Amino acid sequence: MINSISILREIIAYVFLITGTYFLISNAIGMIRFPDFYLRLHASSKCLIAGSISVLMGCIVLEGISYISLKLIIIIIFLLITNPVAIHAIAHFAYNYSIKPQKIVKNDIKQ
Amino acid sequence: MSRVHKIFRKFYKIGLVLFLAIFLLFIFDEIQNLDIKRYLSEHYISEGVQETGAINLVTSVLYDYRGFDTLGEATVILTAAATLSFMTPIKKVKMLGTEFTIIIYQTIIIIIPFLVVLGMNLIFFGHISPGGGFVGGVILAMIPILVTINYGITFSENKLKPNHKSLLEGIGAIGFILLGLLGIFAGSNFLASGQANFGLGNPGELISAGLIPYLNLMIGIKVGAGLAAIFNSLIKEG
Amino acid sequence: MTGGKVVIYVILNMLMIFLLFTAFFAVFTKNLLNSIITLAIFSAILIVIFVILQAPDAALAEAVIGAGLTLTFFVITINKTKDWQNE
Amino acid sequence: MLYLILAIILSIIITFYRLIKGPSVPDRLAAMNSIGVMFLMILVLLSYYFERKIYINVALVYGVSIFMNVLIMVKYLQKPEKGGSSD
Repeated sequence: MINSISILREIIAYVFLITGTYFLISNAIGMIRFPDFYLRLHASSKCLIAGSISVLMGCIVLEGISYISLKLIIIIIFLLITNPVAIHAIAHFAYNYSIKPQKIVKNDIKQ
Repeated sequence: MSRVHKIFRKFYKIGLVLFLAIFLLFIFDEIQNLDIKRYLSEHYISEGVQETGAINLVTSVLYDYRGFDTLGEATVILTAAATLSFMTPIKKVKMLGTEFTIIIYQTIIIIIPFLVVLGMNLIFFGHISPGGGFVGGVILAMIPILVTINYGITFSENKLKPNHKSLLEGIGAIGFILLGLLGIFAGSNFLASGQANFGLGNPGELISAGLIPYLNLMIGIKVGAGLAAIFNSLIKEG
Repeated sequence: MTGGKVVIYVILNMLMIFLLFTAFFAVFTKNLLNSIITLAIFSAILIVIFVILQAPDAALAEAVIGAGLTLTFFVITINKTKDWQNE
Repeated sequence: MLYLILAIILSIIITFYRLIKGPSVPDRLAAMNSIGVMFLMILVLLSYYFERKIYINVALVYGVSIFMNVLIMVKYLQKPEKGGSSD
């Protein structure tokens, strides 16, 4: 009974870890293949957050309830707060750097 | 002649780099194969925990066995901060940079308590887990840097006055030396915490290891205030 | 050597070669900004190498000094130079 | 666990191509941000491989360092003639 529960926990953890690694590799491929700067930033933001949080969730499932998983939860919250803000700052910087998208549908930032 | 000269110069650089690489390879290979016994490091590894009471051996070497070297490092930062504070001009110089949006302003307010807790954790658990006074002090010094690049130098100097930073740095430096003098009063050497019978406690608890946690706290205060003062005067200097 | 040892040996050597590439790019590029941005990755690789060699104290010091404060001072200094302001 | 680290290092090397080739500075900044977060994942996975859970402190500190790096580079690497603000 206990053995089957531990095997189930390892299976769930490795599913999370492999999903996270897949997202990180897709981030890398997106950074190379997309033609425009803002498209690359789009790949970089979404896949990065999904991959990192999935890897950390896998580690939490592997660990169980302890102080180490509390530290991992703190890392998750920190990444959830700061990483979108960093991507937003880079996008604003690029707009001021006079890099325009290929097709502008609607321009929200007018200087 | 000129072509030969150019080719010679190109090969001269490559040959110099290759010669240096082979020379260093021989030297390091010689060092690795020396057949000497390392008495000192074996003593630190085998008896460091009983003698100093700190689980982290790097901390026990830094603050107990080689405490005098740490005092020298602290003096270097004190000298740098004092020199840069003298060089600060009165008038401000315009620096070029983008303006941040309100999203980043609000994020910094959320981040600052996290930074305080992380830095204090690294300082107070310096003798149990990796970390120590230096790393925790730099984490604490990141708070004035983030406030300065977001809200401007005037707001930052209004909140944390430069005189207070200098006072904190002085408290850290003087406190380190006074804690070192406690060793002499207890009948041992300068900066001795393990040999002077201060009560080592159980290794692994928060209050243990004699004087090492207090020395960590002093180094943390000093490095944090000193680096904040250096950044402040660097960004105002023209 | 068992299986795990070989793989971690391969990872360590890959990181060392990667470190050499970043150092060459940081030295020989023309633009100063590219040099600074590459220096951040240089120190990130050094942190992973220190953790593989089981030295977490050196890794913490490198993470704080090399990847945090030194780059800050470099960026401010480059912003203050004459070349950058007259360009 | 180690093969996952190898896969992440492969993705880092692919992203490093964008950092070398990238036509402008914001491209390189985005590449730097993603490489930093990937190295943070490697640090967490390495602490599980060595079974020394205390190495997670390095990941905590390095996460703070990445964020401060990106903010400072975004603030002070602006081209001068595009009308920056003072301080």
